[in-house]
Amino acid sequence: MINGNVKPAEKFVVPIGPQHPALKEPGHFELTIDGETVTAASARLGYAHRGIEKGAESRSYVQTLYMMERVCGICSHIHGTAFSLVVEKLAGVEAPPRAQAIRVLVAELERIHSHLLWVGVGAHEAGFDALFMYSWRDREVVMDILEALTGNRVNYSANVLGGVKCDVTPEAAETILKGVDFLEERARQYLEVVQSDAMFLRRTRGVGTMTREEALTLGVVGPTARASGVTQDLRKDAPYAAYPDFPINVITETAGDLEARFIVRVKETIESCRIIREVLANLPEGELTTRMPRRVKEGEAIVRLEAPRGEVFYYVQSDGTDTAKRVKVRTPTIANMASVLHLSVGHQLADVPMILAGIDPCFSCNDRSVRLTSAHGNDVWTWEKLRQHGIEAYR
Amino acid sequence: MNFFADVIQPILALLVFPGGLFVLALGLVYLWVNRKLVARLQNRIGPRWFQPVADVVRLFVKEEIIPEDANPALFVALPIVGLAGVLTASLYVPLFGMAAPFSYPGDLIVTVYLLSLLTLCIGLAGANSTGRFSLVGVTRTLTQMFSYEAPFLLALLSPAIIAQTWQISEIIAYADGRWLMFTHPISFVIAIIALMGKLEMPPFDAPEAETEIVAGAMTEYSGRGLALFKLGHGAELVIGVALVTALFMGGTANPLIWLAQTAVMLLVLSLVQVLMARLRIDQTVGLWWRYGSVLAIVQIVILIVWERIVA
Amino acid sequence: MSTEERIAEARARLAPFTDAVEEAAPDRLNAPLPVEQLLPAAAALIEGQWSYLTTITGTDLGPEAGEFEVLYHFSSGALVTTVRVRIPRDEPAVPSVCGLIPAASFYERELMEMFGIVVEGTPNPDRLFLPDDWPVGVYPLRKDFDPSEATVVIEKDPAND
Amino acid sequence: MAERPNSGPLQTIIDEITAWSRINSPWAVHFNAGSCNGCDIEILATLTPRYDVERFGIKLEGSPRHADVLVCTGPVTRQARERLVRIYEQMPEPKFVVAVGACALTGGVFQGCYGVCDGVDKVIPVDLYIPGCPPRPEAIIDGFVKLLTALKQAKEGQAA
Repeated sequence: MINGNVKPAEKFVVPIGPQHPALKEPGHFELTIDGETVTAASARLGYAHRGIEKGAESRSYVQTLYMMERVCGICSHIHGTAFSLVVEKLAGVEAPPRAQAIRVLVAELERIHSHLLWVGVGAHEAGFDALFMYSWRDREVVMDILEALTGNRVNYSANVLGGVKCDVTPEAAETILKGVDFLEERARQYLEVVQSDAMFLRRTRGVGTMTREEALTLGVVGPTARASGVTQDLRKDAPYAAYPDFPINVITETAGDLEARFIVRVKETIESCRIIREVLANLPEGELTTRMPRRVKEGEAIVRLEAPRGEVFYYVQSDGTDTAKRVKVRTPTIANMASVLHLSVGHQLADVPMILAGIDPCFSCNDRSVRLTSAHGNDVWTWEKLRQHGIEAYR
Repeated sequence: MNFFADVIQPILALLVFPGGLFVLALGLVYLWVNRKLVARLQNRIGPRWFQPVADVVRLFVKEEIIPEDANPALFVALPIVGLAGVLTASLYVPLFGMAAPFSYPGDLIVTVYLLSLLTLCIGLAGANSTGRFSLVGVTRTLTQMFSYEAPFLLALLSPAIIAQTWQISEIIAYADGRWLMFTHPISFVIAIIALMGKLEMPPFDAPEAETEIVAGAMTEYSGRGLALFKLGHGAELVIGVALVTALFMGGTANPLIWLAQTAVMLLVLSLVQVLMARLRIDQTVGLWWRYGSVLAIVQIVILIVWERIVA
Repeated sequence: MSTEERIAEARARLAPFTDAVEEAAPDRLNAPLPVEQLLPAAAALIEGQWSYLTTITGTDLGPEAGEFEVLYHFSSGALVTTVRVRIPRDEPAVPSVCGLIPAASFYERELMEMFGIVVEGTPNPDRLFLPDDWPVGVYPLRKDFDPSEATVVIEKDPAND
Repeated sequence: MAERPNSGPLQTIIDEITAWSRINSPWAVHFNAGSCNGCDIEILATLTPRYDVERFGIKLEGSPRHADVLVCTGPVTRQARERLVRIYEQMPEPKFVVAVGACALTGGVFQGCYGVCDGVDKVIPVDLYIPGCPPRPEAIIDGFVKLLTALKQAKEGQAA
């Protein structure tokens, strides 16, 4: 049994659960420590690795679009839009303006649904089940809107190569506006709860803090970066689809802790409501799709979109046939996790639970044990013991 | 010796009326009320009235798996001992508006420690089933137990000091209808919060934080053992609430008022449960030692000083 | 900083390493480089946090071409500068950029397990995505990968029926 | 369950009560075997106010020891396969497996990819299939109700 003090040059394995709703790639983390400071950190993923990129090389573009929407169930529209845009770029085709605007509309609705989901799961992880139940009850409103618009609550496949397949009728626009007003009012209430509830603040304020400097050097993306003051949002920096005509203002906070991330996400929900109203107000006329060649001429293209969790990167290489030669997808959670893991390097062992819990408050791991591999055999520390070790170290 | 009074009556009291079956049934009803209130406050419909009964019966008929590296005798015995402890505690607490079947000097202390016997059994059970999560659950259960035990006893001490006795019935007689709740406000509040800690209700449910350590000490339990622990938990809820109402709300004579009082107490417990996020274990310990104990001692000092001035 | 200015800035930063920087698309630059120039070019691009490494893409140009092409995508604002490095297929090796960009270790691990490209000096060579029972030496994203090599016979435990 | 020798009236009453309790409090444990989280968030949605499966006594438990029903999503990636079998074996009898979502049925859109075992029934016996990508919360609840009624008939068939 390792008594209190930790021997030098020990490898310290922190497994974090095989499954967890918000983190697409469940897996476990490994930290190497030297005395009290962490010298290296890495992770082992793969529980949800289905071999999508190889699958895409044996499927036609239309089939691959259908598969790409199932990379992640929570932001499936973004992956569908990204793949449609990249194939349209390859084929040198431009979707009509009405289709682009509807893509933005569904993307913002999905951002509201994803942020409300994350606020709920985050609260559930902190044991605040009332907020979980209330935010998921209100989320049903946006699910109904999405269902009315696209026919499905999750994985709505609104995209088709060359446009969209669902239209916004005036009545649909009416229900969307009514729903969005309700959501905005609820989001303002959650903003107030997240900033003032004393018990909740005990679990979020000052937890897993990341400075703007660290965020920039580590290449963190999405709301996690914006919560540390990095004004980086692809909808503004590299506008795609119809975002050039509907400019957004980037929401940032400066504190960079868990509370700031909650605030950024709820404020972004309010911002999305504003964009939806603007898109519905001046929805361009015109058809919904253009003709799309079955075979895409040879070439390569890159598209970067702003998913609810951060930047999604798509790279596709085509070779003139109707199947892609190479499809590369980089999801935002991988980037956030890879970069923030390095945040823990150089920190004290005692800070590790806070940093790892900080990057994504819904780290609900039911396999949270800590294996301390040292020179003479290894010993299993529970996560709690690691936390206790941290507390004693600071007492 | 009068056979009936000395043998039959105590057994009846222990097994049927104010003791065993009655407390278990009431425990299940109170568990249901608690779950229903929490669900309604979370805008949900919540379980049907017979849900806890169905849960417990189903657990009884389920296969019980005993992990090999756990000591089987201990694994099976602990739930029984825990439940037995709680049931004997029910003999000293005035339930259902009637005087407690047994009462002797010092039964207040015995009741409190019989109640914490169940928590100890849960702790031992978790340690015995050596899964990773049960070990974490055990450390949290026991650390939490040591943190709320002192303030809970201190809070119950203040009425005892005024009545200068450890006997519950004498304390009630001393109070004779006066609601000590108003004269001892601080210890009443601490008693309720400590009761929530004892029953591991949120915000003190770190020992079985479903998202962090699966089910804490109970992770390895299934079938009969789990059912007995659930029954024990229900009984503990009834006796805890009865104890606090008896001491602070003037031991009442008729059952209706008693049921009303306990219902109000359950509503308060559920409200606090819904409004609070779960506290990390080091925060709960900090909360208890920094605020809980100090406030309880302050209350007692005020009482003693007030006693000196008045007497 | 508009995209044109960013393109000029990117060209300036890459000037000492290569002059074959061509604009493949309005917001995309390609910079083919020999392997040795990779690290200095990467350092130049990310200097002063002007751009960040989005990801590393490995592509197999096919058994006939006998080469892999590794793409390092550096994004800054709307511009994506892709540094392209070609390496022979028989003993593919690339220097690790983890010294400059610590977060790149994930992308390099994926490169290693999917293509079998050796990344010298990467802090952690373990597998990232592939399952533990995946046969060694089988690289799924290579063009000549046939799935039958890797299938593990899924025996359903009769006791469970 | 084999016919017990003394299947007198007492026995049928006990069977009746056992069946009643099993039908009215089915506890579930959820395992994500490589799913894209679409089905997982729909399963979580069934707990929330609009659908609220707690009305039927269905509770999502953390530990497989406490659960009767294993709700499995995802096309069972090779990495998650061994873990799925372990969780299945940890559950006490009588246990049921519900496969939720097209991926859990046949591997869905990822069928044939190298990292996938094409469906839960390739690894553990499945009692109920809920199709859909993802199935709506109503479909999941309907699946549970079908499982429970099938359970009831199985009991009546035997007890009668």
